Amino acid sequence: MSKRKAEDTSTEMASGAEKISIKTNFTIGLTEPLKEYQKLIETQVQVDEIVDDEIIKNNFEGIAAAARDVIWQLLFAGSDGDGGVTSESQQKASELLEEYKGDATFYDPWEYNDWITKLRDEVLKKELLDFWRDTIVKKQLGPCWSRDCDLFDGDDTPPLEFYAHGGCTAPFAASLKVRAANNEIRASDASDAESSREPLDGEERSAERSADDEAAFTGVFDAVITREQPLSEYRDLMTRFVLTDVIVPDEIQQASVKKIAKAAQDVIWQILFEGAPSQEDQDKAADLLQEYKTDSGFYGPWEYNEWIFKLRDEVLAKELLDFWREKIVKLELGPCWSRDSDFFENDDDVPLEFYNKAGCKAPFNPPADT
Amino acid sequence: SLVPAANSANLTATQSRVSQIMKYGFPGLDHVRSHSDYVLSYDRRNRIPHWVFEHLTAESVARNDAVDRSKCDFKPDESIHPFFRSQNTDYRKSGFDRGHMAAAGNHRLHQKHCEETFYLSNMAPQVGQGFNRDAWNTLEMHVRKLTKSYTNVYVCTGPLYLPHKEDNGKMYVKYEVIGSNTVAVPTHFYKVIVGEATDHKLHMEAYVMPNKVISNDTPLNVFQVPPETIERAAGLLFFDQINRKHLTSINGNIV
Amino acid sequence: SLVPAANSANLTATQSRVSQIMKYGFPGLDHVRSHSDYVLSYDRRNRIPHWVFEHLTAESVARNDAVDRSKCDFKPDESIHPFFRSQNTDYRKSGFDRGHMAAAGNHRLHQKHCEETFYLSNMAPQVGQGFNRDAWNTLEMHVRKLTKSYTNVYVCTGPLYLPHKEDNGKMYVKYEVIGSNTVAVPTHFYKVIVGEATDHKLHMEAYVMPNKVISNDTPLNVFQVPPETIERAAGLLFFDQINRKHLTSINGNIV
Ligand SMILES: [Mg+2]
Ligand SMILES: [Mg+2]
Repeated sequence: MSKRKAEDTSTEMASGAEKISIKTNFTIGLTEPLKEYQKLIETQVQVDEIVDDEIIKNNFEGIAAAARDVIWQLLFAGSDGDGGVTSESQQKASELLEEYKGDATFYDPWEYNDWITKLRDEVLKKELLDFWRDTIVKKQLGPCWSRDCDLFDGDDTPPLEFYAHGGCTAPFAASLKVRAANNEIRASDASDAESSREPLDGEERSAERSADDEAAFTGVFDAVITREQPLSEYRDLMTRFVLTDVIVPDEIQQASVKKIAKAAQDVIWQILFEGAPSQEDQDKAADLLQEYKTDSGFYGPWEYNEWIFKLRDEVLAKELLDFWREKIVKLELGPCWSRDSDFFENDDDVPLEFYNKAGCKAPFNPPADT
Repeated sequence: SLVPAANSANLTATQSRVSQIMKYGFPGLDHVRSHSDYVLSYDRRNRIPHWVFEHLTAESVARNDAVDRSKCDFKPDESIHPFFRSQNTDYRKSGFDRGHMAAAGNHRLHQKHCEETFYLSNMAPQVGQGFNRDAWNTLEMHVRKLTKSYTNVYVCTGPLYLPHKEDNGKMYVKYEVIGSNTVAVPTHFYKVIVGEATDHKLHMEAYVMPNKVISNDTPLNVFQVPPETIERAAGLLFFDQINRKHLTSINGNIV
Repeated sequence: SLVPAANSANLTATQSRVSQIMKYGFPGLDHVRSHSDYVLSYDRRNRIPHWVFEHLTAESVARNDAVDRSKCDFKPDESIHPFFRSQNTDYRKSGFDRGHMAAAGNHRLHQKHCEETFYLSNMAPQVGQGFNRDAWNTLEMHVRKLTKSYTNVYVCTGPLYLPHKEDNGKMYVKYEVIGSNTVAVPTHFYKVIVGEATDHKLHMEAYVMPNKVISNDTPLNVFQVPPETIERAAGLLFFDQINRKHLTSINGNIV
């Protein structure tokens, strides 16, 4: 078992809870009820320091009770004595009711749902029909249900009856009918589809496999690179037989890479050592050598690392000193090491010695730690 | 009978109920939690489930007035280590619903069954209007309706984080995280369903829906996908104990 | 079983070697794979590890010419289901290295130890120049060097997917995925290390590095973070069997 459970719970208990006193008596005045309500919610419910659900709920209940009180006063207190509610009071009640319902959907819809029916009955009894139509019905301030709140499921009963008063109907009644109708259509669609659809043919892809993909898959192809355009021919071979989208077993792919690498080695050797290479020849050879080195960094650097020594020795024997300095040394075409390939780590051998020929040295610094 | 008898023995996660729910195999084994009527695997990094598994029958989804929804309340799951536990405060003001993975409406046999679907460990942030309360709900109702055609309905539900291609041609996964516990908002949700008919034949359906507003006139079958697509994306294997060759149909197509 | 049957001592994952490596607890239990000299938990959704665990001693990291690196080759891990297995083709032309989580240089006692670090299940895409081949490598060398101060060094390594804030004020997790198997490119990598001194006192270090080019003159301690930060982000608990009060130091500070 974890040795750390005890510590974790103890730190959790210390989380801000005791810093905020538990208040249940909140009041909201008649002057700016919405503002006061919002301020209370901000400081007593939505403040980041309060994380305990019990405290949050308790505070919300207190503020909600104050909101219900003030809405009731705004709507009904004036009407028996000095005749009628002002439209200003109705406006204030409407704004606060809407805000309160929004919060109730997250924190606690049950109290709201209980109370809103009482409010409705009183509104209808007092014949505040404008408030009924323009606020409660139009803004859908009846009981919370699945359209308002994540506590409910869509197959809970929609509160249609609540709105069916004073000549009104629920604003969502029409869309419910459309949805119900759609569901019927969907059901019949689904059964049609059952008979009409053909099973997918998984073999299609293999039938269409091109000759190149086939060759890539089997590894059977000729790797030819000529002196004319060695780099583009090399790339063409890699693209067709290695960089294919066909899933090729790793052994076959490795053999294909080796075959193409051998062709690259051969043509580089030819260009450099069969006759005196022109500057253009040397550029071509270096371009291909660089690309071949990069690829070997990914597919496996070992052959390259062996062969490049032979190439170096021959280059020096033939006194191709420009090629040695400007290409091999400057472009770091010596053996792959951790700077070139993810096969290595920094504390593996660093090929410094390779470059110590004909007055050159490695164009990079060894890692600080070796 | 496949339906548990209504007594206290069934009110905790009994071994036998778990084997019943998980009859056709576990999609994965990361932090599995058994409740009295559903089984869940929790993703501690994303603070939402990997998957939840349910077994539905006509009886378990039938309306039951003995279950009082007002006693059900979203609550943090104390069985999850506090580092990885989502809280109600993560969701407040986030603009997302606390979306049930195991739907409350699928667990109506007992008060406790229903209440246990309200653990926040069973939730994932879902777009409310237009998704959780609409298209996704329609899919949940469709699953419940399957209990009319099948004796047993098994359903696995969970989130997906699907990649998209950007202008530079590269693929990226991107999703929002909410609250101080950085609860992941999945890009999509899936359901993989198996219905067991009276003749014991098995029928599979698989759906993926984007976590966004979906027009109400979109038919459900638009969201059907081959189950393998979900498996690859989710890193899970569904109904592993069923040889796919023994399925009579997948998404309504005879196989 | 977590542990494959052992034939020759040390060369396969023996029960006793696994208990030695995992002495201070498993960070998580999702798809755990034991190799002869390291233990790994695989994230099937992201096709890279959740974590790898290693136990290093001065002997296991010493130069050993009997180990032939040229026989080590990156290879797909056949023990992973093909749906979730990364391939060499996922990495090629991606611009990312196949970055070892359990470093090859930490496993020099036997040829097989080294070869087993080349399973692609032990890799995650890492920026090559400037990260895998530089700053990250410096950190790996630092860990090996700790075997000079401590009798036993335990190290847990893995990826992170850290959120960032965007202009709209919301937090998002975003990461690239490469190849046809959509291998995740983590935004960061972590290492949590415990050194066991000769006096049996325990010292912890914890590092997080962004998966991007890091200037070579950045000192290592810039990347030190409280271990809890990594635990929350990764959804894991490291060295769970050590009461944090029994640690003598964390990141060099006496606790
Ligand atoms: Mg829902
Ligand atoms: Mg590396």
